[in-house]
Amino acid sequence: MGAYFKELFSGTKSLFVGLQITFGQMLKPLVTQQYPYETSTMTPRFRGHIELIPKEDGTNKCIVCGMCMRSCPSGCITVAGEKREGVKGKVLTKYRLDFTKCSLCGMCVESCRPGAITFSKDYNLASTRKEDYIFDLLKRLEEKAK
Amino acid sequence: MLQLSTNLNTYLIIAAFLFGIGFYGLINRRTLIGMLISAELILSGASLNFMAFNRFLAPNPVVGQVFTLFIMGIAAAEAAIALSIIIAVYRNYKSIAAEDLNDLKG
Amino acid sequence: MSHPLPLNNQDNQESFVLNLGPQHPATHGVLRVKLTMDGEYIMHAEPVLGYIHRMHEKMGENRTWAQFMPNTGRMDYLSALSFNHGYAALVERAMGIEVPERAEYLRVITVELNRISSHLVWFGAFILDLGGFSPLLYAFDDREHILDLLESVTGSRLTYCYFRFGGLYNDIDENFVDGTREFIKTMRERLPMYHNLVTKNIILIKRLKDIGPIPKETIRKYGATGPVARGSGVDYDIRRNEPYSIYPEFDFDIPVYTECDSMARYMVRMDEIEQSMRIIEQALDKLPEGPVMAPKVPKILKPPKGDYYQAVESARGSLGMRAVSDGTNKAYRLKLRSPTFSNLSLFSEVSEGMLLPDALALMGSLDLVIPEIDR
Amino acid sequence: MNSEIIRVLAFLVGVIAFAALNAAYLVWLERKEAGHIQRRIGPKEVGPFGLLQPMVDGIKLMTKQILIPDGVDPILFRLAPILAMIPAIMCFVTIPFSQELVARNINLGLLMIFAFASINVLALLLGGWASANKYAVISAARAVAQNVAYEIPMLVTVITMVMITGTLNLNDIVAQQPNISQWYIFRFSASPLMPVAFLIFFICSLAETNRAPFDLNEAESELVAGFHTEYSSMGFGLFFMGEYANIVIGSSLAVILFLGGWQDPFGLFPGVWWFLIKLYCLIFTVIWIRWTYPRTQFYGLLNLSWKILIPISLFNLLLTAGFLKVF
Amino acid sequence: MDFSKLKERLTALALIEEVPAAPPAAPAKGEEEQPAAEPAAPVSRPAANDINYPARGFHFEVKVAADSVVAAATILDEEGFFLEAVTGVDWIKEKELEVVYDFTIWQPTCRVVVRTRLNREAPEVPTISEVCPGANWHERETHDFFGIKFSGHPDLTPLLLPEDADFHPLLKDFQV
Amino acid sequence: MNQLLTAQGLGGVVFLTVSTAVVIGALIAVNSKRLIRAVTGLCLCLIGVAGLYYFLNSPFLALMEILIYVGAVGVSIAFAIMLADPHPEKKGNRATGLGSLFGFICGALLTWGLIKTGLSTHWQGAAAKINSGSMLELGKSLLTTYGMVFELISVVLLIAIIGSLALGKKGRSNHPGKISR
Amino acid sequence: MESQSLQSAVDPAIVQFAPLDKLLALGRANSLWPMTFGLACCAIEMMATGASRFDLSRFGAEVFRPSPRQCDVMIVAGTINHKMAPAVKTLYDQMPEPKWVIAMGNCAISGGPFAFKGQYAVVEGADKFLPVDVYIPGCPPRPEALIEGILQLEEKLTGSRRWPRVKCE
Repeated sequence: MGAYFKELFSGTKSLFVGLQITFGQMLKPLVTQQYPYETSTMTPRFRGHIELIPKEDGTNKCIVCGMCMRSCPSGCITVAGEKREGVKGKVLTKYRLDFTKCSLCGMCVESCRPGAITFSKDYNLASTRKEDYIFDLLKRLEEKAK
Repeated sequence: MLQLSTNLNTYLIIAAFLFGIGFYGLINRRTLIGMLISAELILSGASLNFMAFNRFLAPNPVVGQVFTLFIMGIAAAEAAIALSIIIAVYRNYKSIAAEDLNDLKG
Repeated sequence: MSHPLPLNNQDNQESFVLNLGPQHPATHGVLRVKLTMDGEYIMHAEPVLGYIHRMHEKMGENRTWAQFMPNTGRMDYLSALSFNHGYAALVERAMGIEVPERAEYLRVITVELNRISSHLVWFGAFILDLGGFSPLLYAFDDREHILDLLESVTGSRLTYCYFRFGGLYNDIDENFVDGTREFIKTMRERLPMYHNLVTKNIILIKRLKDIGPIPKETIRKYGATGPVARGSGVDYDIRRNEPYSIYPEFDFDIPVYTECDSMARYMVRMDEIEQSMRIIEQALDKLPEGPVMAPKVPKILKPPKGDYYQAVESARGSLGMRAVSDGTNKAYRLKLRSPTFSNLSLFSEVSEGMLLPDALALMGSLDLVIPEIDR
Repeated sequence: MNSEIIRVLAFLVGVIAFAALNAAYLVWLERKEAGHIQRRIGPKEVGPFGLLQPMVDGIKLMTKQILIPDGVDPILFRLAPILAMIPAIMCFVTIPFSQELVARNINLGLLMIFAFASINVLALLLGGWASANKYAVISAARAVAQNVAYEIPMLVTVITMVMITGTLNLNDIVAQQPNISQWYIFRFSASPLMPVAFLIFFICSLAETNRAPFDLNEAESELVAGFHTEYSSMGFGLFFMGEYANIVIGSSLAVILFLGGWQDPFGLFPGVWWFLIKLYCLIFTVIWIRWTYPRTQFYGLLNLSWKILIPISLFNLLLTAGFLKVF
Repeated sequence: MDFSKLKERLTALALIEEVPAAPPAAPAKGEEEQPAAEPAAPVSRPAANDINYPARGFHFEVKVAADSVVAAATILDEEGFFLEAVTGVDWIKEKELEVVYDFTIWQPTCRVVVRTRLNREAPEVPTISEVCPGANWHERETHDFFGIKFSGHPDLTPLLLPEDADFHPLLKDFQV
Repeated sequence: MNQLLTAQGLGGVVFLTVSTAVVIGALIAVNSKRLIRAVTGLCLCLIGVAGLYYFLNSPFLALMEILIYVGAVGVSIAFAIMLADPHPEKKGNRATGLGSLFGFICGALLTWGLIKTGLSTHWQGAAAKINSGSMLELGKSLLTTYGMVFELISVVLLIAIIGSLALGKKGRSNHPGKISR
Repeated sequence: MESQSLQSAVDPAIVQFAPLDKLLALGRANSLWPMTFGLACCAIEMMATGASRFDLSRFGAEVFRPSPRQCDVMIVAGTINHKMAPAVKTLYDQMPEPKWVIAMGNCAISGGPFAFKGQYAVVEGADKFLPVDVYIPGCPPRPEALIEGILQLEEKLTGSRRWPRVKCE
């Protein structure tokens, strides 16, 4: 009988303590970050899809070695290049990224010796079209340069 | 039409209908629960008669009400018992159809 | 079911089959449990797996050793770093690579942070299973801090791919150290709040005390590990019983409860949050300077022929990885022994005769991550 | 047109509008309050403070396709949500929002509310059964067991109150508690256990309305959505409205029986405002409780009723009877 | 705790395999010049070895015949070991399937690996789920992936693969 | 038409609705194939009967009728159907052919007889009423004149509850459930 | 849950009335109730989106309904494999019209990293058997991306965007 009442009282008390805590939380400032109005800056290491790094003149550093292509676990990178007159090495003609297969592991960035690619900070991609995520990075680079 | 609700006969007819329908159900239904439902109808018909006579004829308009209250009590008790019997029967026979309970015939 | 129901089913008991899942709020993903019920009592529960089988073991054979790394972060997405750790350590063992000390310390710090975040999600989801909603959001709130920290070093929020064979992807910065200390401070204040709000709540106690007891012998027979085993009085933690990385350097307790019930498993995890914080603090204090990547790690890994085993303690228990190498740049066979696979396999036996809500409390207390079971 | 009929119709429309609006805005309140308890904002983008959110939800729900799944009992499936809503509206008829503002002040108000509230469980039962879904059936079974178990302590407490007040007329009950010290919750001269009686009544009304922590029949983690798993569109909407209407009724009864109803303790503004203030404070608490506690376990729930609430309420009944006899 | 008795019991179950008589004592670089000794005649000995734990991650391995698996599991179970995993390896060149049982114990650390090799054409091994109920799922999974039949297993329906799956994806010659 | 819009007229309409509900409910209760619909019909009928009680100057009994019959008896019958009749489509719930006809004839004869008797009898109303038949009077007589019966009914109810508990308890005892609470 | 086959088309409104349509679209767009339905890693980010930091409820979309009957939008968050696909399809069929599908994460868009040659388990994209309305790439996408996806869906429904567009750096 004693245990019965003891449990009754301690139980009731615990319920009131709970109410007190949630009420206290209600009075505390909100933690919400209101996304379309407020945005957080991504950390420098944030991994979005990859992107070519522009040089000062708007061109890229890629030497078309194909390391990124080979190291990519999901095979989402296609690189093509051609020899051009007067330029040492190959010139990048196509850098296609199928972002829908990417797992953002960073193998490509790590394996890129000239440091031609990096992670973008596109953290809020959403679209009604699937094709939007097959990026032509070269084209993106050109658009960015404009 | 407006006088219908103040006419004893209306109630008697409705009560008779209830009783008759209940009786029909009692014969017609094959499951215990169906029979119970029909029995409830019969009881309702009876209480409705009580209430009607109470309202229009009885010198002490409490008696009928008291009687109806008692019927309600009895009906509740009856329903409780009947239902638990039905459940128990169901557990044993996997059926609540009255004709399946052959064991009772001995 | 080809074998008869293993219970003394009376002929006159009415039973029916209830399909829990694969989409069901209580199964934390896509587990399906076929329940044979008698009223609200469970006569037999048969988990049906495979709804999120993602061929990780097959991919282990198809991808190079390094390319498999991102997969490890996607099996147990709640404690991805433990899986990273296990796999990195396995390949390092096979290749005989020494990891620099700083990298080991950072591995431990990040893994333990990840463990806390995993336990926080479990805590929230478990209370959600029991019908309490707010604790989930409080836990997620705290977890966001951890994710911020981990994102600042690893670059991703959930499916990390941070460890490399021989070290780490990159080093931490001062902000991380300060942020982690700050987080531990706030978490120390939050834990008592959780206990007052949830642990001491009479409703929760009533729902967990003496519910779903798993005897020690059942734990052993089914090979259950982790908090599930420790809640049944089994003092077994890979971090101490089979030390790897630099865990022997740290002073921490392994919480063990002998009550065997859901409450015990709950308490184990809550205490583990505290112990993980202790480890992180010590690691931050002792954090040595130096490189985070071993020198001279070959670009293309070709471990010598043979098979290798590595066990680590993930947030859910003993994670074992067995690699069979044939000396090429891909694994010949990669077996992933996930802890929840074994932990869940005892559900069928233990839940027999339990009430549905109790069984769900038991299931919640097992801390299931389905992709890790299905792999 | 007869003025009497106009009055009746006006009240009918008023009551229905009140029930519907209340349900809509209680949902808003619930979402907002839940948000703030969890330190987030809650609905905000639709209208100022998200005040149009219930409207938007209503528009959406009304224009959703009504699915009648295969295998259900189509008649009962449609009937159940209506059966959930109508008794709730009937109950509103006799609740005195102020001395004058009551649709129909009948002498048996208290009894009437309980009579109609008891139909509600039939709606859940039929809805669950007609859905032909195992979760829904289990949920319906739970609803019945729970409602029966909590009807007892609730009615015992109400009988205690009736013994004290000597009337079933809600307006009369309110009239008996003009100021705070005479509110029945503090009427220690009637029984020293009055606050406990209030607590019991409150807990029971939570359980009767299937609110957390007693929301076993719609326990998401166990029974998906419980008895309304198969309901879409307005069928679900009506169940939802019925649930909130029942919360209002339960809380109104608690206010009327224990907290002085429309009596205003300070004489500041008209009674109806006081009634609403008290009512919404109580509803706020109901919501607050929901977002604080985990759900009880089914047997725990029954144990609470049979082992704690019923003995205490019976003891209170005896005690009150004794007090009435002695003093 | 000493595991010598356990090892003894397991060794008794082990297959007899032929190994080179004296394993060449770690050919250090400098010694390679020396004329290689006559390859000694292979000797037969039980296939149960202590393993270099730091290098391989387990302590003891034993190769047994398929029908001794249950006996081995029983021995390990009696000694307080528990089953960590059951898995298969497809040695397609040798036309064999290997089944690997990982056992370990809570205290002190000792990992024991039991292996058995089966004919790839008709792989069948008795189930150990009677001894270790936990093996039930592991064996089902191995059956899924390799098509190894665990005779006596209560329920070998696919666990991870769809219920009607009739393919075994981890076989090396598996094709979609 | 204008007549209908008075309070009395409205009352008449309500009365008609209520009486129709009684008859239709009763017909559903005995004729529907599925038992659960029969219960719904019963509940409809009983709500109608409650309405009739209201017209018979006894709102208290009307509410009690709803509380007890609909809220308790109806619900428990529905509950029993859930427990005991999980396959409503399996078996016909009604007699067919001859049996049905026999039942119909019996019921019809009975109804006809009762109506005939009721209408043909010249009912003698009481000259004056002793009291108003209000709830107060009802309560007084319940506890004075009919006190003994009241107690007896209570005992009957108690026995019924205990009896049904005893009946219901059986069969649960050797349950595989491990937990005893 | 038992599966039922149902007719999936809504009858076209008898009277076409532009303002009413607009109101309807507005109502639907601002009351997108998702299904409590997570498959894998992305589900955790979906939960995080509903949690305090990102608070999906601001847009009225936090009412995660466990029953498909009461949902408007199905967020396919994670990998769908061949064993799961029929269940996903059933769930979609159980939802009442009008209904939408958001494919969250690379796995739901195209099978993601699991779509290698010779794979045997994964359905390569939810759009193989569901009409996907919004694609949210990422592995997993950040919660902001899911909010953005919901906003995109609202934009698709109402034809205009009420919220500012966020440009990433």
